[in-house]
Parts: sequence; C-alpha cells; structure tokens
Amino acid sequence: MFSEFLQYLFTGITIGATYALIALGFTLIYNASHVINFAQGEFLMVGGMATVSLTAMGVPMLLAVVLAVILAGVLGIALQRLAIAPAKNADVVTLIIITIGASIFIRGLAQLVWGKEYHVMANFSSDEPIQVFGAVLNTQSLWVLGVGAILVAVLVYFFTRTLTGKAILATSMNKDAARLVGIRTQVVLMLAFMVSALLGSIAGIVVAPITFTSYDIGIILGLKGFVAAAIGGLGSGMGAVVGGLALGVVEAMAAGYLSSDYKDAVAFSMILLVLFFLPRGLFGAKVVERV
Amino acid sequence: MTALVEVNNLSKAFGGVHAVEDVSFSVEAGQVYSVIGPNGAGKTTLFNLITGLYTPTSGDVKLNGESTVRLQPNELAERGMCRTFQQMQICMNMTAMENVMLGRHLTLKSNLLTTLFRLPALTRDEKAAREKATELMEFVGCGEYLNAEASAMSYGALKRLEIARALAAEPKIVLLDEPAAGLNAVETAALEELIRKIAAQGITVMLVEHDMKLVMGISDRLLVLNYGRVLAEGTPEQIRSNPDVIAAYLGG
Amino acid sequence: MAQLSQFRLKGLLILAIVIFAVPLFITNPFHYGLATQIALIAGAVVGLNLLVGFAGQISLGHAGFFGLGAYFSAITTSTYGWSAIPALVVGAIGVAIIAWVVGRPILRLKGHYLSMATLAVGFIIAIILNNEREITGGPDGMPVVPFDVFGWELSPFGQYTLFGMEISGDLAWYLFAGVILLVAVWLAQNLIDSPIGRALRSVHGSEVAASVVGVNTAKYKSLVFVISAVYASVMGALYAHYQGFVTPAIAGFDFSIILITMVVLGGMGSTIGVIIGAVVLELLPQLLADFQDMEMVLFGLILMLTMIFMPKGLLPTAANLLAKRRKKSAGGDV
Amino acid sequence: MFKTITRCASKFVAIAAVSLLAMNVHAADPIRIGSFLSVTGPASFLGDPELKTLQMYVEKINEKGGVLGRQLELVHYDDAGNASKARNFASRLIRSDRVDIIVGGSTTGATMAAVPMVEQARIPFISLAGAVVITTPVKEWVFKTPQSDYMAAVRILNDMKTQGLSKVGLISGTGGFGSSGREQTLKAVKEIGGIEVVGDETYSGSDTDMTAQLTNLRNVKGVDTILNFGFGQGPAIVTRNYDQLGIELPFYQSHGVASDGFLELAGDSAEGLRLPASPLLVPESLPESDPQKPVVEAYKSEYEERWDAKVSTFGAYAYDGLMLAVAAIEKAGTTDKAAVREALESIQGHVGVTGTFNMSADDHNGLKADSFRILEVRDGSWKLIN
Repeated sequence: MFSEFLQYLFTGITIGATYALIALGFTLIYNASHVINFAQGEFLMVGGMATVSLTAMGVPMLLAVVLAVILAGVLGIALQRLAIAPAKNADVVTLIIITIGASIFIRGLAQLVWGKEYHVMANFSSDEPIQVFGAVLNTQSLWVLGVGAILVAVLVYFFTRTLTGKAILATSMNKDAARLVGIRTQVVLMLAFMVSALLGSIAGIVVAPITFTSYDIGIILGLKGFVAAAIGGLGSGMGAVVGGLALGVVEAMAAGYLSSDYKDAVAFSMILLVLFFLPRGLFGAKVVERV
Repeated sequence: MTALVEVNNLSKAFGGVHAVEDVSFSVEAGQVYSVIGPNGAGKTTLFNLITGLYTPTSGDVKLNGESTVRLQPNELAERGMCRTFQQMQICMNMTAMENVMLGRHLTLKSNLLTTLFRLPALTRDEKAAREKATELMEFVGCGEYLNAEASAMSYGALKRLEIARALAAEPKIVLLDEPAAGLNAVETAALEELIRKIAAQGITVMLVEHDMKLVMGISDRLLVLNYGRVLAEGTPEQIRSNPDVIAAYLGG
Repeated sequence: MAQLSQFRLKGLLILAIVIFAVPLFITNPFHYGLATQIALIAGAVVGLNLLVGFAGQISLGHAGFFGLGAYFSAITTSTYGWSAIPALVVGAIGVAIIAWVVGRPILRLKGHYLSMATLAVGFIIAIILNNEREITGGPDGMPVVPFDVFGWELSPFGQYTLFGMEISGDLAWYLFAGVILLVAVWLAQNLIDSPIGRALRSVHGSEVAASVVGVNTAKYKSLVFVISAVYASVMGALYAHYQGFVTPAIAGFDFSIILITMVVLGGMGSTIGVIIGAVVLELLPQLLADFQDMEMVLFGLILMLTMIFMPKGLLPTAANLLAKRRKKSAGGDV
Repeated sequence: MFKTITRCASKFVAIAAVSLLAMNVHAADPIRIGSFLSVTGPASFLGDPELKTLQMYVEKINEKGGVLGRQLELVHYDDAGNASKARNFASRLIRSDRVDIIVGGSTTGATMAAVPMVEQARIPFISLAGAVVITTPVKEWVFKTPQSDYMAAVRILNDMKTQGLSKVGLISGTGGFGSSGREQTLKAVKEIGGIEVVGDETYSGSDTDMTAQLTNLRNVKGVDTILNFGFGQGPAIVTRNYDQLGIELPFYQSHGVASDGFLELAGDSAEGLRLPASPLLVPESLPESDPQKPVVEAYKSEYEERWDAKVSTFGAYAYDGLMLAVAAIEKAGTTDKAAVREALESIQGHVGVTGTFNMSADDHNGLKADSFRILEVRDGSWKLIN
C-alpha cells in the first residue's frame, strides 16, 4: 500500500519538478511583459534536441549541455528582440499570437534540422534504479529534482540579491516607474526572455533521459507548464514551483488511484477549482487596481 | 432630513500606508460639496471609496441611509451615484455620442431578443437615448462634437463629455474628480458655469479640485484633507479663515 | 442613426455579394467543399470575435464548444435518430449552460482568467470525447448522417433543384453555409450596434467608466461568452453534418488556437475582418501543401510576421492604409 | 491562391514543352496515383516512411517503363494526422487532381473521414491504416493493406495461451491505434476463451511516465502477463518503466512498435518482449522456401539504400498498397475505376511484404492472422519465434 503511494509520489514529483521549471519560465516572462509565452515549450525542446544531436556528433556531454543552453538563451533573446520588441505597442493578445507563431516556426525548423524521430538521451548516472521502501526511484529523477532545486535557489538569489534581478522585479511591478529610475525596460524584457529560455532548456535536458526528446515534445510539456503556472497563480514564482509539483503529483495519483483515462482531465479540473475558489491561484499576487 | 451621503470613520490602508484615515463628514442633498487638500492627501482615494471602486479597511459609507461599502460601482450607479475621473475614463474606441449614450444604459429596457433581431422596441429606445444624449452634449457644451470620434476630441471637450456621460444616467449625485485640471482660464470659467447649472437642476455635486478660486466660488461646504486625515470642514468662509488650513497650504 | 444602419447594411451587403459571387468563379467541386468549411468556421469565428473583440476576453478552448456541438448533433442524429434541428438547438442550450456555469464566477475577476478556465474546459471536453469510445467512437471518430429539415436531407453528394435550376449537393451546401454565415454576421452586428454591444465595447475601452454608469460588466461579459459559445456549438453541429464524419481533433487545443488566431489575424473587433482571417488561415495550409517539410516553418513565419507588422490585424491595417492614402490625395487637391 | 495559379501555369508550360518535344511520339497521359498521408504530426512515423516508399517505387516503376506503357504520377498531401484535413485532401485528389486511384490514409481516423467521399465518388481506395472498421463491414471501394488490429490481438492471445498464460494486464494508448487495439483485444478475449483481461489501464500519447499505471497492473491479483497496445514513443516509455519497476512477467507489445526505432528508444529494457510483426524485421531468419523472403529482402535493401534510414513495417504497407494498385491496373488493362476495383477484389496470391493477399468480395484486406509472425527481442535485435 505504502510502496504504491511512494511510487506514485516519486513519479509525480519528478515530472512535477519539470513542470515547475517551465512554469517559472512562464511566470518570468508574464511578470515582465504580461505575455503568456506559448513558445516556452520550444526552449525545452531545443535544450534536449541540441544536446542529443551535439553528443551524437561526438561533442562531450558537458560541453554539449553548455552549448545547448547557450543556443536556447540566444533563441530567447532573439525571440524578444526580433518578434516581441518590434510589436511592443500591440495588444497583449496579439503578442500571445506572435509567440504561437514563433513556437510553430521554431518547431518547424527543428523538424527540418533534426528530423521527426524521437531520440534517446542516456541517464546522467547509473541506469540501475534505487529501491526505497519497495518503490523504485530512477536515478535521473534525483538529477531532475537536484537541478530543479539548484535553479530555484539561484533564481531566489538572483532576484533578491543582484541589481539585475531587482531591476527585473521592479519592471514587472511598474514599468513606467522603473523607466523613471533609469532601468532600461527593453533590456530587462530581453533578460527575462533569456533567463526563461535558460530555465526551459535546462529542464529539457535533465528530463530528456526520462521522456525521450523530439521536435514536438515542447507542445505538451509547455502546456502543462502553463497549467502549473495557472494553478499557482500566474505571476508568482512560489506559485509556479508549488503549482508544478502539485500538478505532477495529482496526475500521478489520479493515474494510480482514480482512472488513467481521466488523469489529464483531473489535472485540468484543478485549474477550474483553483479559479473558482482561490481566484488568484495558490500564491497569486494581490493586485491593487489603480484608477 | 438625513444626509444624502454620510461617511463615518472611513479608513483605507495600502500595505501599511494609510491613504485615508478616520474620515467622517456628510453631504446634504442639493449641496455643492468640495474636497480639497495637497497632492497625496487622499482625495481621490476617498472618492474611490465612496463610489465603490475600493473597499474600505474600516468605516462606513451610507447613501440615502443605506450602507454601500459592499456594493460594486454599477450597483451604486443604479442607486443614483455617478462620477468622473481625474485621469479621464473615456472609451476612445467609441464615438463621443456613444460615450454619452453609454450613460443612458440603466434607463434602456432592451433584452437579448429585441437586440439580436433588432426589433422596433430597441430602435425606439435607442432613438430616445440618442435624443437625450444630444441634449446633454449641448448642455455641457460639446454640441459641435455630435458626430465626432472620442479620440478626435480636445482634452477640455473630453472633460465635459465625461460630465455629460455621468449626467446621462440621471443621477442624484455626481462626483467630479478634478474637472478643472489642465483647463485654461476660459474653459475653467465655463466649467464653473456648468457646475452651477447642474446644481441648479437639484443634482448634488461632490468635487475634488485644486483650483481654489473655482472651489471657493461654487461650494456650499468644503472638506480639507491632509495626509489622509480631516484637517477642517465647513463653509468657504470658515475654511478661508481656518489657521490649520492656512498653515498647511502656506507653511507646507 | 441612419448613417450607422447604412454602414451596418453595407458590410453585410458586401459579404452577401462576395458569398453569392464565389460560385461564378468556382469550377471545381473541391473548392466548394473548402468554401463551405470556411463559411462554417468563419461563423464560429464571428461569435468568438464578440468575446475577444468586444469583451476583451480570450478563450483558449472554443474548439471545445465547437466539438461539443458537433458531437451532440452527431450522436443524437446518427445514433438516436433525432432530427438535425432539435439536436442542434438542444446541443446549443447545453453548451450555453456549460459556458454560463464556467464564465459567471470567473468573469467577475479582472484579468485573463477566462483564458485559463477555457483552456481547461476545452481539454476536458476533448478528453471526454476521446475516451468515451462507446458513445463517440473514440479517437477514430464517428460517421454523421446528413443534415435534414423536416425529413428533407441536405447531403454534399445529392442533387437538388433551386428556382428551377439543377444544382449539385456541394453547391447547395455552400449556399446554405453562406446564408448561415450571413445570418450569423447579421445577428452579431445587431448585438454590436445595440446598448448591449455599446456596453461591451465600453468594457474594452474603459471598464471603470462602464461600471460607474451602471454597466454590470461581469454580467455582460458572461452573456457574450455564452453567445460566443453558442455560435461555436451551432457551427460545430453544421460542420459535423457537412463533413459526414467527426473526430475529437475538432474539439482539440490546436483548433482552439486556430480559431483565436483567425480573430487576431483578421482584426479583433471587425466582423468582416475576422471572416477574412478565417479565409486566410483555412486557405494557407492548402497553398502551403506543396512545400511539404517547409510547411510548418513557413506557416509560423507568416503568422509571426503578419502579427508583428500588422498588430491590429489584416482588415483594420488595410483600412488604415486606405484612409491614409485617401487623406493624402485629398490633401494634394488643396 | 497565387501559388496555385503559378503551379497551374508552370504545369501548363511543362505539358506544352513536353508535347512539343515529343511531337511524333504521342506520350500517353500518366496514371495518377493520389495519396494523403500523415507525414508530419503525431503519426509522422507512419506517414514519413509511407511517403518515402511511394516516391521511391513510383520512380522505380517509371524507370522500368511505367504501367500499361504509361508513366505513374504521384500526387500527395500531408494531412498531419488531422481527419478534417484528410477529408479535404481526399476531396482535392478526387475532384481537383482527378487521380485514378488513392493509396493512402496513414491513420484510421484519416481513412474513415475520407471513406464517405471515396464511396460517393466511386474511386478505388487502398488504405494503409489498421483498424478493423475500415474493411468490416466491407465497403465497395475501400481496401486496406495492413492486417487488422483484431488479427494482431488474436495472434498475441494465442501465443500467450501456448505459453500457458491466461490472466492479461492490458495497458493501451488513448490514441486511435491503442484505443482500437484495446477494444479488439477485449473482443478477441471473449471469442478465443480460456484467457481473460484482469487489468485495464491507459496512457495518453504525450505522457512521459507510465509507472503509476504499471504499478497498478502489477498489483492486480493473479496477473501473469502484460500486453501493451500503442504506438509512438509511449510504448518505449512503458517498456523502460516496466524494466525500472523490475516487473518479471512476460511482456507483449503490439505490431504498433514493430520497428528498429522502437528498439533504439527502449534499449536494453526491451529485452525479452514479444510482439506480432511482419517478417520485414527478420528477413534473414525466413526459410528459403518462404515466398515472401525475396520480396521482403528486396524492399528492405532498396529502401535502406535509397533513404539511408532503417526500413519500417509501416512503409511496407505503402509498398503493398502501391503494388496492389499496380497489379490491379495491369490486370484490368485500363484505369477505368470500376474495372480496377473489380480487379483489386479478385487479386489472389499476391505476395507482398506484409503477407500474401487473397482479396475477395467479402474480404477487402486479404490477409490472415498468421501473416503476423511472433518476434522476440533478444540481445537487442528481433528473433523470429514462429
């Protein structure tokens, strides 16, 4: 009984940690620009696919990872500079459609360059799973959780201790005020896209040995990340982390105890429940309306 | 006779900062009642509290004896309270006429059926609304803009248009938030005349204003706020001679 | 008033002329098929535009309502032998109730919460349609009987007589879909040019302004959300009858995104604009089909560039350009 | 629209040029073979090798002089796995491109969406999708090359019985293939008897971890084997989770994963699993006497040489479809649609890669369950069991 529960929990928090990292990416960009970036999943795909193809070309793993993350970061900057910045006076809905166009474009390119097949990435360490009270834990899950925790810690440090981080926070709270105190908001937006691309690509790399990777893996993972961000309260970093983990665990528990047919429906119902009863999400920021 | 608007011990805090603290006063029907004070004194916050845009931290507001702090702005409008804004809230995606007709919203009796199939009842209703709006636009001095897009109007005209919209709802009381801000002397004089005409129709007017000449000239009573608290309350004469007010305005 | 109603009729008139002129240029029944689908999808998009363009809210799950309408009609007519019109009406009422239950509490909140709620509802609908194999045929879909009115069937494969002329089923369906689209536009236009429409537009312009003159913004947003869902449901039902086959893909997230993209691409708030959006987005894959592997890249690129350089959408941008040019030439005369 | 116009124009110019060059040799019109396939999207692993196969063999046939002295022309569209698109493209093929026969439809959904159109237009259609509903009940103009999922279920269940297994834990994908496979397995269990399904779990095509479902199946009392019906990357994840959980029960999969790509994804964890498949995966293990051996070997080597990619059983469906079409046209001696249909229906003993086809008026598939071979994964490659 307990081992079953533990098994579902392991499954849930592993995938949940991935959702959390994607949700953090959504949150970052949403805070800086109020744009829901539907290309978020593509950062994840680029991370995984670039690492796989670089290692296949004989590049050492560590270097491949670094190059893949850099590639994703450049992509994030390019997305902001080339697609979002030129349309900065557009309606938020228009910006969202632009990110959808960008995601289709990136996916199309990936399909041309890397093909349509699924690819395997080896576990970072042993393939031998660990036994814990009758449940098994894939060593890669530990990597996902560990890297996730480190990234969250780095982000917390970045936003509370560094000037750049504070600038991003200030811009997200009040663009005009930030501009007045000399923060270049366009640069901040670019940083937000870059950091969110870095987060996404790292998530894509650590989770690839579990999920495989392909040109279209970003669609569903990106979407689940958005769901996690919505559950946590779009705009809250803490909410993104908790929302991601909660979504992962609920999915696994629903598949285990309720019905595997309807586990995704359970996950999506969570959004409705949260919106009905905790409209700002689990950790959504209180919004003060200015007239 | 009970007061039209009665404010009791009203407070509003944002985070730890008190924007309005323990404010009490009442407005009699038919008065022109002004709220003055330095920038950041909490005047607009007070208006937002009275018109239901903010929920107070503590205290109460009564309209015609009914507590209104739990009501939404549209429910207050149903009860006869309308307002304008310091930062104008004009629908720039519509024509000037449509903005004023919007003010007739509560008086229109259209349902989904008459709307979707554009039945005669709807067209009749709309015709009446348009006539009333035309009349009001002329009343506030926007007669030349009857066919204009809102986005094509001058700042001063838009300020008057907003007043016309508020009047279109046939309110018992209108709250005007800095109607003279940004207006030149001629326009301000016209505004003063307009406010007198509104008051003459028996509509209670509440005013937030910086222009002392205007305020002193038309107000029946004044409320002076400073740092969210009441500094003084009384007739223009009483306020003019109040030492605290003089200190705050001259010494501040 | 006279000016406004003249303008209203003008848009509708142009659309009617275009719709009835199209058969003169079509020689190929395949193109009728495309045109019919475009007309039906455009109808749903006109409804969605009421929500996006006039209530300023985004729905990321409208395909769910489209699919629900389609499947309700498909199941009741094909499995239970209902007549098409009662099936369509009952389905629409059901969809309206669902939209009301979801929209009412969420539209009290300010912000884009409806987009998240509709995303969830759309997915849940698609999941149910996919899983309930016994009823819906599961992921492989189910066949649908032709549309019927009082025992008279309209099938794209039939032959009909109209005003003494022999016309093919394809053409008949196209004309039917065209008329439906005209009715959809007429109703939408009536709504826009009414106090309700004014209230909705004011929400887009300044929600505070609307509320202080007594507009219950939450109520009207919910109302227009329900209306847009009903549009989707009705068009979905007709689409199912026309196609003769439905799969859960028509309730899927991808299709929801396509619908909202049609609105934004064509021009939010412009009824004729969003129809153009639907035409362009339906034809584009047909035109790009020859590019094979490049199709996806080109589609994404075109979508991105259009929105970057015409953020207001195709029709409003074109109208602006035209107005500017007119102004310039008028200035030249002086 | 512009594109279409230029395309038409360039076609016209090309035709004009050809007719000028071949003034005295009157070139016969080509035979037009239409196809709509899921070349992109979630079912691209079906459509991609299918398209490659069609392109390659149309070329080869044309090099050898074509069919009935006429060249073949392939007109193909990508439906991206979307049924509505498939219907539109089928319509375009029939009405705009005026093809003589259609070989296509990678998925059951795409095929079924096109069927009403095809039946109405009365044009022969050879589907490449698996589900039993495509040809049962028989539709006059619709044929198909893959064995049905019902046959696969029967083949698997029979093999289980011979292994003495009787309590099946079933896990399936919620996509068209898995969902239909699940239904046919439940049906086959009833008809075969002596075997039962004791657990029934599903996963969606985009799931990234199926540990929870497998844990449930393992915990079902008395379960002695597990069967996974699905395709795409999902079954590979199931296989890896199966291995990680250390489940020791005999493991069966469906023909949906009968490809070398699957072995690459699943790696060591696939060791020991069994599935029904076409002999294409094990040509060298076929006895010399097997009539399929030369066909299978030729297809495999030609495909791998041309595309520098592993051959897949799905591509073979397209191979069989094209060859059946060609055989029928040759047999009919014309491209008259009714005659070709008649010819298709009367094809007997046509040796293909998937099996030997014996069509008839009540069987538009023409294959038997035993055309499936049971394979087992040993040392990272396929071994023929029977």
